[in-house]
Amino acid sequence: MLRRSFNVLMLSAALAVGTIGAAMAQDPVRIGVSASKTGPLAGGASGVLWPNIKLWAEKVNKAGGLKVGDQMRPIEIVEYDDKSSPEEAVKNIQRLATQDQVDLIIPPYSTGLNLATAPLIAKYGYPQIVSTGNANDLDQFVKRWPNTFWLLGPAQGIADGIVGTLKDLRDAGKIGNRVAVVNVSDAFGLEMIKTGKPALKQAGFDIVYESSYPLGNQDVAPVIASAKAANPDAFVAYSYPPDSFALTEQAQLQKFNVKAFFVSVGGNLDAYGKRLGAAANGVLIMGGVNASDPVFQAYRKEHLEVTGQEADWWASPVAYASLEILQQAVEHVGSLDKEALNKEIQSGTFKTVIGDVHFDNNINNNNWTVGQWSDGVVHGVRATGNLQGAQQPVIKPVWPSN
Amino acid sequence: MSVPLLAIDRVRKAFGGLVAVNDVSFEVAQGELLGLIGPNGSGKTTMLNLISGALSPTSGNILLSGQPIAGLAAHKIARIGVARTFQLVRVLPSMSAVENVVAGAVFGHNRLWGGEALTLARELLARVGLKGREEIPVAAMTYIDQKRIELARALASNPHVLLLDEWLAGLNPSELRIGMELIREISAQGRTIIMVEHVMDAIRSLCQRCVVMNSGAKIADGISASVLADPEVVRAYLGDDDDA
Amino acid sequence: MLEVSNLGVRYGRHVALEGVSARVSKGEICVILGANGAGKSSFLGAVAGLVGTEAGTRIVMNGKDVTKLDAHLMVEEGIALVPEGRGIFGELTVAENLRLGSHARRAKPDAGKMLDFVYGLFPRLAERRRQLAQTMSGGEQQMVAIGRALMSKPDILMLDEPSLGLSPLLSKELFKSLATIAAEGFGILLVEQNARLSLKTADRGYLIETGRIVGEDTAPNLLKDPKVMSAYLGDAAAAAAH
Amino acid sequence: MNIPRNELLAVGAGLAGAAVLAFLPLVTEGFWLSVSVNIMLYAAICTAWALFSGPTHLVSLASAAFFGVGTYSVAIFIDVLPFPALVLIAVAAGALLAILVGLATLRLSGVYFVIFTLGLAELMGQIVTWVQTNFGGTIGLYIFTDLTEAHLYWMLLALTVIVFMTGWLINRSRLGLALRIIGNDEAVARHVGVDTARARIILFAVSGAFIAVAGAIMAPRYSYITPDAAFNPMTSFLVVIMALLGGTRRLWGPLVGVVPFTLVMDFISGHFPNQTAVIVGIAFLAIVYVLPDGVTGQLESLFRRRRPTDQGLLATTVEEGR
Amino acid sequence: MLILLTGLLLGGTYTLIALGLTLQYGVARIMNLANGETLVAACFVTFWLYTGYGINPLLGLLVIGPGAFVINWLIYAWLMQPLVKRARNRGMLEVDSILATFGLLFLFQGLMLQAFGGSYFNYEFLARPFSIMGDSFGLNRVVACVAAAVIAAALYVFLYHTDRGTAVRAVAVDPRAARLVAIDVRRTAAFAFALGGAITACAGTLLSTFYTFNTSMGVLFTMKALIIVIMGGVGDIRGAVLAALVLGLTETLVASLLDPGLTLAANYALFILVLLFRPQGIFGKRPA
Repeated sequence: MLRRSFNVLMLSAALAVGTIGAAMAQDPVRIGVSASKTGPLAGGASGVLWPNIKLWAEKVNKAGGLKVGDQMRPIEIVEYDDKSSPEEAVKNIQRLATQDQVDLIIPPYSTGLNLATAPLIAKYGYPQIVSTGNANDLDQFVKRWPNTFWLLGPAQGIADGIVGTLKDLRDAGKIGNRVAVVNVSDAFGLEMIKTGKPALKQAGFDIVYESSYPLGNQDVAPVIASAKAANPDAFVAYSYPPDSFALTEQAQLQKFNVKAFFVSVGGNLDAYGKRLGAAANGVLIMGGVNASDPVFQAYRKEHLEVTGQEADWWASPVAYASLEILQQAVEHVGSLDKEALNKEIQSGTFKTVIGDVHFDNNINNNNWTVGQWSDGVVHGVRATGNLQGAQQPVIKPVWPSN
Repeated sequence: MSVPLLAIDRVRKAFGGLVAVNDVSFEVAQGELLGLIGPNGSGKTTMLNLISGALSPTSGNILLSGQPIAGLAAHKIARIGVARTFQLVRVLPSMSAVENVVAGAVFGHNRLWGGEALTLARELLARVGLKGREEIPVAAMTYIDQKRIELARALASNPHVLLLDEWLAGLNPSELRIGMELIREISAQGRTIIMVEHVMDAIRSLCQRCVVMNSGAKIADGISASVLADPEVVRAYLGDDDDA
Repeated sequence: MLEVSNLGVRYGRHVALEGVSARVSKGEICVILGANGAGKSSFLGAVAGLVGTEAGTRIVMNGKDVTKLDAHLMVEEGIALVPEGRGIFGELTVAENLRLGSHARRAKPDAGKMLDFVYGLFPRLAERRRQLAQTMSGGEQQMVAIGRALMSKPDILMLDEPSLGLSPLLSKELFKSLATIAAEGFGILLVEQNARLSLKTADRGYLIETGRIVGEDTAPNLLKDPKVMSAYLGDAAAAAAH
Repeated sequence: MNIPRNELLAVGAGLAGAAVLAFLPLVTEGFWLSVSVNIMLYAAICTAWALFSGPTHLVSLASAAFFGVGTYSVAIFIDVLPFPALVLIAVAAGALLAILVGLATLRLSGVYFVIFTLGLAELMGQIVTWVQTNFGGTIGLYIFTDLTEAHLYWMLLALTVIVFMTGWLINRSRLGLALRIIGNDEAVARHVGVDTARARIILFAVSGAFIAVAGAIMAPRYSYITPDAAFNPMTSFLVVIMALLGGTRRLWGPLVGVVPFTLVMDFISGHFPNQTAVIVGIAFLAIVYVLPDGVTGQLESLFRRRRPTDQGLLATTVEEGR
Repeated sequence: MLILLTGLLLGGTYTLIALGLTLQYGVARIMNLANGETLVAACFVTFWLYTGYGINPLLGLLVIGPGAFVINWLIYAWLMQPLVKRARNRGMLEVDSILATFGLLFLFQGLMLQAFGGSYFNYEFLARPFSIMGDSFGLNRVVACVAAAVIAAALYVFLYHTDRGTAVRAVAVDPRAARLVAIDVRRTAAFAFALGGAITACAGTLLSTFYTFNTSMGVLFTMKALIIVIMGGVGDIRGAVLAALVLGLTETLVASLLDPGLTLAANYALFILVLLFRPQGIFGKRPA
């Protein structure tokens, strides 16, 4: 399986190179992207953002193009690498807006770069649908930049999701009161722990172990050992991909068995389930999807076919949804008028792979916050707002011995 | 005799196990031109490095006009009034002749600045025979001219003591004559000079007195002519004469 | 065996050697005398391939022109140099230093024999073979340096100021060893400031002044030559001695 | 002291040039303004960097540390103090850090100094992270101001002018002479009475303070400050590369490197977004092999027809004074 | 005990990361900033061999090591030799090599990006618990640590007990004197550079069995390696091993007893202390 997907990946990479610059039909809609291809953020962007842009562009063009008014116009993606640096990102947006004069802009990956580019994107009036960034102060941002839309909702909801799930499990008498919580010490990890910790306390949990570790650190044996020594019932990690993998592997190795085991970014990757196999069963992750929704299933299939890469179980569909919203907004408005598009996105409702989306005050308040692995699939077990399809969380079985 | 200008008192310098300067003492009077000689590796240059502050002694004292200077940083000693030249000539290659000399005037004992420093530098260049070549980059100058620059730079700081480290080495016979004349003139103007030298004829004709070192120790100190005839000094230079 | 003709060396504008010609034969000890800065070390460096030579220089070793060869290839031609300051590998042991000496291809077959010869010559080295070279005394380090050069089984052993920093007694022992080495058939070319001692051991000598050879004679004749004394102590001293 | 005519002319021309450049934001608001902000930013930082590294031949990779300190000076106090006061804080913080580092690294030379300074930026980033984790509660700090790109551009232009003026004044001062001597031969410098340690530290402080100010000015552009972004080691590397490309033997040398480098990099990332790294890598290797002395070095040797003897950074940092 | 063993395992990992660089920098005098990229490239190749063709990473070493050796030899011969030739002193070579290998860093990164994209990769290999004195550790980590020990020991034997190895050390100690004992310094430097590259690549192979990696991660490894090499004393493999173990232990101690958030800070603090008080490295002798 791995081998196949890997070869597909290689093949598609080769194809991608070949198709760049392939002549498009007349008068395309030019859509600019500036996001990370190199630097520390490239890992995330290449997993979540770039493949979905590729998938979406290909799908739209295959269907004859983007419907603008009564015309079907092909889309052309103009892409730049921001090298994970704010200066580059700002410059790229300027280039897209004033040199390339693109019709639409797909904003960068990560909260930081979205905020750094927001003033400029606002200046030029493009809608900025942020699918890969969030924070607690979204209201403030929206006031500043009414053209920004926040698909992931406030950080609060995401951070608290796991607290709610643990509370449910405890109230059902399935787990005890003791929680170990760790976080990666970067902007994301801190934002999460800042809201997550009080929420845990308020819910009456005992925090028996608490710690942070540096970004990029994969040598987390001491973290797991200390957490294990505190003998918790649940383990919560606000983590990033490399450390999500490392924490899980160490927990397995050290037979750190808890009834609820939660990792954040990284746990949603398909590779996570592949790598762990049966051991993943019962692991709780940040975010989630409605895995039984046929729309989502079709999307996953297409994603693999077109990009050679598996979609993940949280961020990919959200990123794709942001593009669908952009597309539908154009179709609804019937023109590329930015002002009109912003208005439409503010008020309209859009059918996407993550279900129907509409923004309240530019913020999407219906989000999956917790998912759980089960036989190679993630099922959403908790959501904010009124998302349907959540399953009941279960207690994590002990790690299988191997 | 009053307090000597420079007094070296049982100075010792050891590099690990190797004793490069072994409890050497001597004194230099105001206005004297002292030769410091000895075969290769006898510790002469180390001695100069100790006086100028490039090295700090393991033990012993160095007094300049009664003020202890042993172990001070080189730039402090330079400001107190010790200037030197280097064994392998060291000019400031990217700077012009006059700038090289200004360097000595600005930072050394003299602490001049601006026009004053410039005037002095030009004067000294003229004195060492480089009049009219003030603006030439020193990298383009001949060996002897670079040596002149170095001398002028040392003089520009108006030092109490001038240390010349094999300043005459590598000069051809005619250059040598000019060089010796220059040293003689500077000495005649009352400057106190210690010169480390291998050119014995120069020592003989310039220095009334000289100190001889061998294997880190002082082996002779006195009137040049008699010191150079001392069998022990001859042996130090030429090796053992007999098989005894 | 070694023939150098019209050798010239410059460092930038400074002419260190000009038109120097010299030769060394098998089993002979030849000494180069001269004051500091006369160009003696440059001469050895040029022959060893460490210092670049001017056009016109010709160095012939055993009938083969080796003028522009790199230093490591000079060793293969049978020229070994013990540089001033000895150039031993201080952070390596005595045995390692000696073993490196036989790194040359020409030395490999007889490495064992040469090692026995070196240990026979300097029994101290055999006792201290495991010691780091930099922790030894000056005289012992000189033995390491000479031993290492011998290990390459050279036809000509060149030494730059071997007695520098050694006590008179040690210097004498050193020259005795050199005589032994020469007796084994190695040619020896040395630069030495201890003129009397070296001339007593040597067969022949050259006198260098400011980059040129100003005299060549047998050792006993040079020993009596006032030019030698004047080279070191000045003309007046030489005059006074006579 | 009288100022040579040609230098006065150069200063005049520089000021006139700066005055002309000040009108740029009135002509373009868009992409070229952004590019100009970047050029101006690196012009200021690289020149400030070369103030220290040029004469001392010590390659400092601490630019990111100073830049980050400046950025954080703004980020921490933006809500309580007016922007000009923040710039002053950045000056103080940058200088203070430079003095501490300068004192600590007096004995280091060559590659040890390089690596120390590289580690410094990382260490600062880690410390800030840790402090914020344990005492601040968040890592990201928001900076919302009404400063537009044009404002940033003007501030950076002013900073660049000030850096140049400072460099020029230093060159005309005792300190400047001392530095030239140190750059030529540190042992000689000591022996003519130059307090090399003091000169080195003062210069490092001046250079560090300027870089910190650049960081402070750029902070509003980031909107959201995190240690990774503020202490990004890439900043340090880019500074070294551009400055070396231009050459560090003239005050205007780095500028000669910054402008073409920024434009070429921009061209590459604009036209080969997917191959940027490969092309940058090859371009870089080409620079190292073709322009060993940087552009200015190349120009000068063209004029002089002979190679200067003190070329090559770090060339004189071998052991001395034994 | 757990802390000690975890620290040792981590130290073993760090040893792997640093050994190659200490050869490249210590002997060939090339400060290779692309060291981390070499390592990451080996991770990718291992991944490709394992997931694509089912070649066990330990067997993969047999392909990757020699392959990296050849590639690094060519890099040295084509790209570094011209710099060595034109450098008039060690300082110049240092700056030139920093700049040139910085270019290489981008080039390698770009090539990997073309081939593999920017996402995170990992795979499962020997991710089984392995019990040492009652505590369990990842077998992959244990294997890597043992491999590190084997490589370090082999390197030690080579450097200290063979003629060729002694010649390599001789070049590191004194390149000028090395020429006098018929050592071809250029060839030996090329050999050391290539060997260093091969060891770095082996490190990548072993690390890929338990690290998640992506194209942009090389710099992290380079930084670690630099710190260890400088701490241990340039070119001194015993120093490098000791420094790596010290670093591993310190990090684990700090993480376990103090605060995992401080591990990296402790790292740099330790490094800076060593630089300030023993700039010549743990075993290094002060230049006389």
